[in-house]
Amino acid sequence: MIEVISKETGNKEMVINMGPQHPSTHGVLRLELVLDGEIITKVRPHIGYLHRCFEKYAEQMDDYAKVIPYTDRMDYVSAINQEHGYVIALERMLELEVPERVEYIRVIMAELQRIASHLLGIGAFGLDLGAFSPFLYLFTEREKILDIFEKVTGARLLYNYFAVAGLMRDVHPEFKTDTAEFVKTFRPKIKELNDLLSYNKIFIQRTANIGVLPEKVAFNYAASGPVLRGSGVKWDLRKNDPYSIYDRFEFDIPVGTGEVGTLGDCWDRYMVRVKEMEQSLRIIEQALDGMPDEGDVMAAIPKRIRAKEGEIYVRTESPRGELGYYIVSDKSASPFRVKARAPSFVHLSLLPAISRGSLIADMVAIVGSIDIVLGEVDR
Amino acid sequence: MGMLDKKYHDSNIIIVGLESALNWARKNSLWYEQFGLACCAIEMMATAASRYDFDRFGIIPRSSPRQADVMIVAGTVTMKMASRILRLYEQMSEPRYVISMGSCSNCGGPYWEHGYHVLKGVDKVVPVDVYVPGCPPRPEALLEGFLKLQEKITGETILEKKESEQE
Amino acid sequence: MKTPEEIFEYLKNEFGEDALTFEKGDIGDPWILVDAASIKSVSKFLRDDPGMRFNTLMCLSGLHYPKEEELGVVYNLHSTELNQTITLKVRVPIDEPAVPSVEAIWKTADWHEREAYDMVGVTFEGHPNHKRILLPDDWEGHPLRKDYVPQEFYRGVTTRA
Amino acid sequence: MAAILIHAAIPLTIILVYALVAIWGERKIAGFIQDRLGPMRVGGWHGWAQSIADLLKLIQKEDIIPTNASRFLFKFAPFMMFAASYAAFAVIPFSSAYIGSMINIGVFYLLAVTSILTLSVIMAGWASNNKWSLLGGMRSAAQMVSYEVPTIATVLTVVLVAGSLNLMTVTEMQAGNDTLGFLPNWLIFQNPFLIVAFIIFFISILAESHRVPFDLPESESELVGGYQTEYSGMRWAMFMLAEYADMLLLSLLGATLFFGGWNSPFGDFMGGPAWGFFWFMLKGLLLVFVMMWIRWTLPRYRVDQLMHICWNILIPLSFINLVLTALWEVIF
Repeated sequence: MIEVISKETGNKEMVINMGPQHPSTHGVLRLELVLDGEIITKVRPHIGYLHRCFEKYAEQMDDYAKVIPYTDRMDYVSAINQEHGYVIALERMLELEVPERVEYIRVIMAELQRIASHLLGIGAFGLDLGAFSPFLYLFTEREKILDIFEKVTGARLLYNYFAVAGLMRDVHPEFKTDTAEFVKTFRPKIKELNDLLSYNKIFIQRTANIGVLPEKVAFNYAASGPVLRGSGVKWDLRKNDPYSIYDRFEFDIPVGTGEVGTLGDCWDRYMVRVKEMEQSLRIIEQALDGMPDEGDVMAAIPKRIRAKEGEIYVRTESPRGELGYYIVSDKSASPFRVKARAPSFVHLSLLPAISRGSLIADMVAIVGSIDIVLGEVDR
Repeated sequence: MGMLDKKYHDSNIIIVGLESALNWARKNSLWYEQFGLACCAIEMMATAASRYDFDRFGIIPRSSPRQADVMIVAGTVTMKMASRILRLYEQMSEPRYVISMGSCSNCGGPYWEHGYHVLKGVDKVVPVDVYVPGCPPRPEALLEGFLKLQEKITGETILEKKESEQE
Repeated sequence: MKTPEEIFEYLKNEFGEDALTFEKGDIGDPWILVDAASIKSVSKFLRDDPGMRFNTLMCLSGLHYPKEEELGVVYNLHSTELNQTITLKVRVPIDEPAVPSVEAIWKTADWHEREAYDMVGVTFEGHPNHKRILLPDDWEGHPLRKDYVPQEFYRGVTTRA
Repeated sequence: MAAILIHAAIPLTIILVYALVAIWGERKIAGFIQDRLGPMRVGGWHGWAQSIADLLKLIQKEDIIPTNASRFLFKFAPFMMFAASYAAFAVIPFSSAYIGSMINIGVFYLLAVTSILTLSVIMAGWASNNKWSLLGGMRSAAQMVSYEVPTIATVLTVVLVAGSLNLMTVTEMQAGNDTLGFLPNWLIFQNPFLIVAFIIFFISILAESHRVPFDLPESESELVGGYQTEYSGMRWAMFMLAEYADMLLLSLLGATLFFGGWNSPFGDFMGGPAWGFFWFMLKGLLLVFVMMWIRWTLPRYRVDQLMHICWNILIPLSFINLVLTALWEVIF
């Protein structure tokens, strides 16, 4: 057993490894914890256990479009949003027009995916805190979204559905009714979730005042998405830097309020996700109303994309936060460099800053509340 | 396996009965090691969740490798992770089985060509019993993999050595 | 809100012509090429100046330019207060790839810089924990260099199919 | 000698049969709560043979003892844990015709013997030479020692009302059906403070038997497996068995102390020793069912909150309750 003497307290400290195989590290994250009793004095995250060479692959592909399947596999919980970011980056760089109908379908798919991703994130968070049943209820709801996706794209998890300036294929005729049906059945479930888990006394005691992330620290670490909003910052790229057709929809940005504890604690981050699901439903409803019934799903573009020299950084709001693609093109048919700015990567780096002095059980709660996907952290 | 081996080599009825009972127990209580690597882990969770329900077949997760019978390698195995997987396998108690879930752990999958940091097939470090193809495999496919593993266990004998071990 | 050109003019008044160059590709965003030695002071100015207020470092990427035999580091900055965006770029020769670390200015640079070191081999001076991040510590080479050849064995296990 | 063996065999049979049924039952209950089916295949009807298959498999598993473990303690701990809960069954009155040992200090003996559980958990955690196990063992020690206090205080409350430490006597005095004219004479209906006592008692036994929301010693999502992390095969099965036996033991104790033990709820109707056993097990299993229901519904407490609940809420409350009960007894 490795033991060190703490400089501050003089107690003997114990170094313990959490992961890469641990039930609540959400994959293959390894945390090196220095413990004084059960209190954590130091955390060192070690990543790279799922480094799958995405950026190398992006350079090696002989076509810009061939990168799309690999973006899926980055954040496998929200594959659609990853594709969305990448195709938008390419379209903005190449200044391509996207058909109206495509934009609407994309927004609907992306918001459905956001709900699915949050369902998994919230469920896994509950599971980390020992609430097993809510996890399975949420998974059942998620399956309904996957059914819609499966009917449209043919896949359950990794879709490869968006293409540059279009979609791989048109949606099926019942797409609208299926989605509307889902929206109708899902809304009451959010209330049920709040009754079962969000306002559960034990759940609140486990998450309130834990892992508080102040606004200033959040900006310094470039936090984004629900983690930043949990700290009370009204910042959502769909509103602040609109892409696609998000400026046409009416929706609110839910932020943390410190309702049950301190502003920016684990519960706030959790609740932001719950409220975001409602807003996504609103967007889906509006998009279903506005979606044209007829129209092309592919713009007339050359089969093989050849870009000029230049570079661009485009960011979109993925369920986990700001997903940025920094693409550098030379005159060849493949990208010169693609860097994916993954929100999970950034959020994981702020873990040591917010978890010092907490207990092991809190550590689990904090990791769950920032909702990381290791595929995206390691890429 | 000394005396027993010689004495009852010709399919004694008691031994056969005992053997099939033990095989029946082993195949019906496959507890899997609860660890996921990548995308396939999400499908593994979906298989354990309410719609597909692993528990129907008596398959439940255990978080400690000591109590697990089968390791599902669900996802891409990287060079950094390979040694950990080997160690987890070594920590499991016999009899143990390995299901390789998804193309990545079968052969490297989409990361086969330029994946400098991806192990091209988990069978390079641990012996695999069942390969489940797909990227990621559907939950039904994983269940099928388990049924195949059950078939394999049914054919096992405790007294005679496995064909693969006879050399 | 300022455009990149205005930001460049603003910076030029402060740091002079030598350290900064304004560049733009045929397509996409423009960027400011900054002298490696002054990147830290430029960053600090950009963060603290009332007209700039770049409080977040959105992204930091490492690049390899095989033709020029240079390595590059790109900083994508955003100011949430003034809603403006700018890209900085630093280029250093490949045999002496030292860039001052901006970890003290934006904490998020910590991991990004480690990744840039890991992937293309830029070394960051003054970084508190200058180690590989994604790849194991004993890995050979920097994979995102264009001339990278993967090692055949890693700890006795083949990396080939 | 034969009498001793029979006396030993009866509780053992009950425990083993109960454990097989309860483990299967828990999976079915979990399935029901979670909108799924639970075991369906093994043995045909609703997977009734699932636990048998699990047991047979666990017998076949390799028995791993880590190299650096303290071998004797590591091997001994599971058996000691089971022995502790098994021994306590001696004073449980299963029916009017059967009790293992009719000693006059039954309650005292039961509480003393179950304290050994704590020791075996620490032994297992320490001997494994694994940090997670050690943390689990330490948590468990703190938890069980703390929750012993409110348990004992509430049991004392009942003893105060009943006036006997012998569980058989306590049960016998709850016979009949004339509280308020229609309710059975169970102790829980005798006195309002005993309802409070039961609630405290139930919370404490949840903690004593490591059930959610107090399952910190083996909490999967934090400590992997707690003190059980390094155990495999039969030794681990012994832990499981001991845990389920402990659950039953404490539930049966609760049934004896508060719900009339083997007394029928309908007075003499469906009375007699055989029905007595039926009623007793039914009451005990109902409490076990509630424990399972709670397990699949609630999240888990944190270790300091657990201690807070015990020392700042349950212990003062249970002692105040004890005093108030004493006053009630004096006045009425």
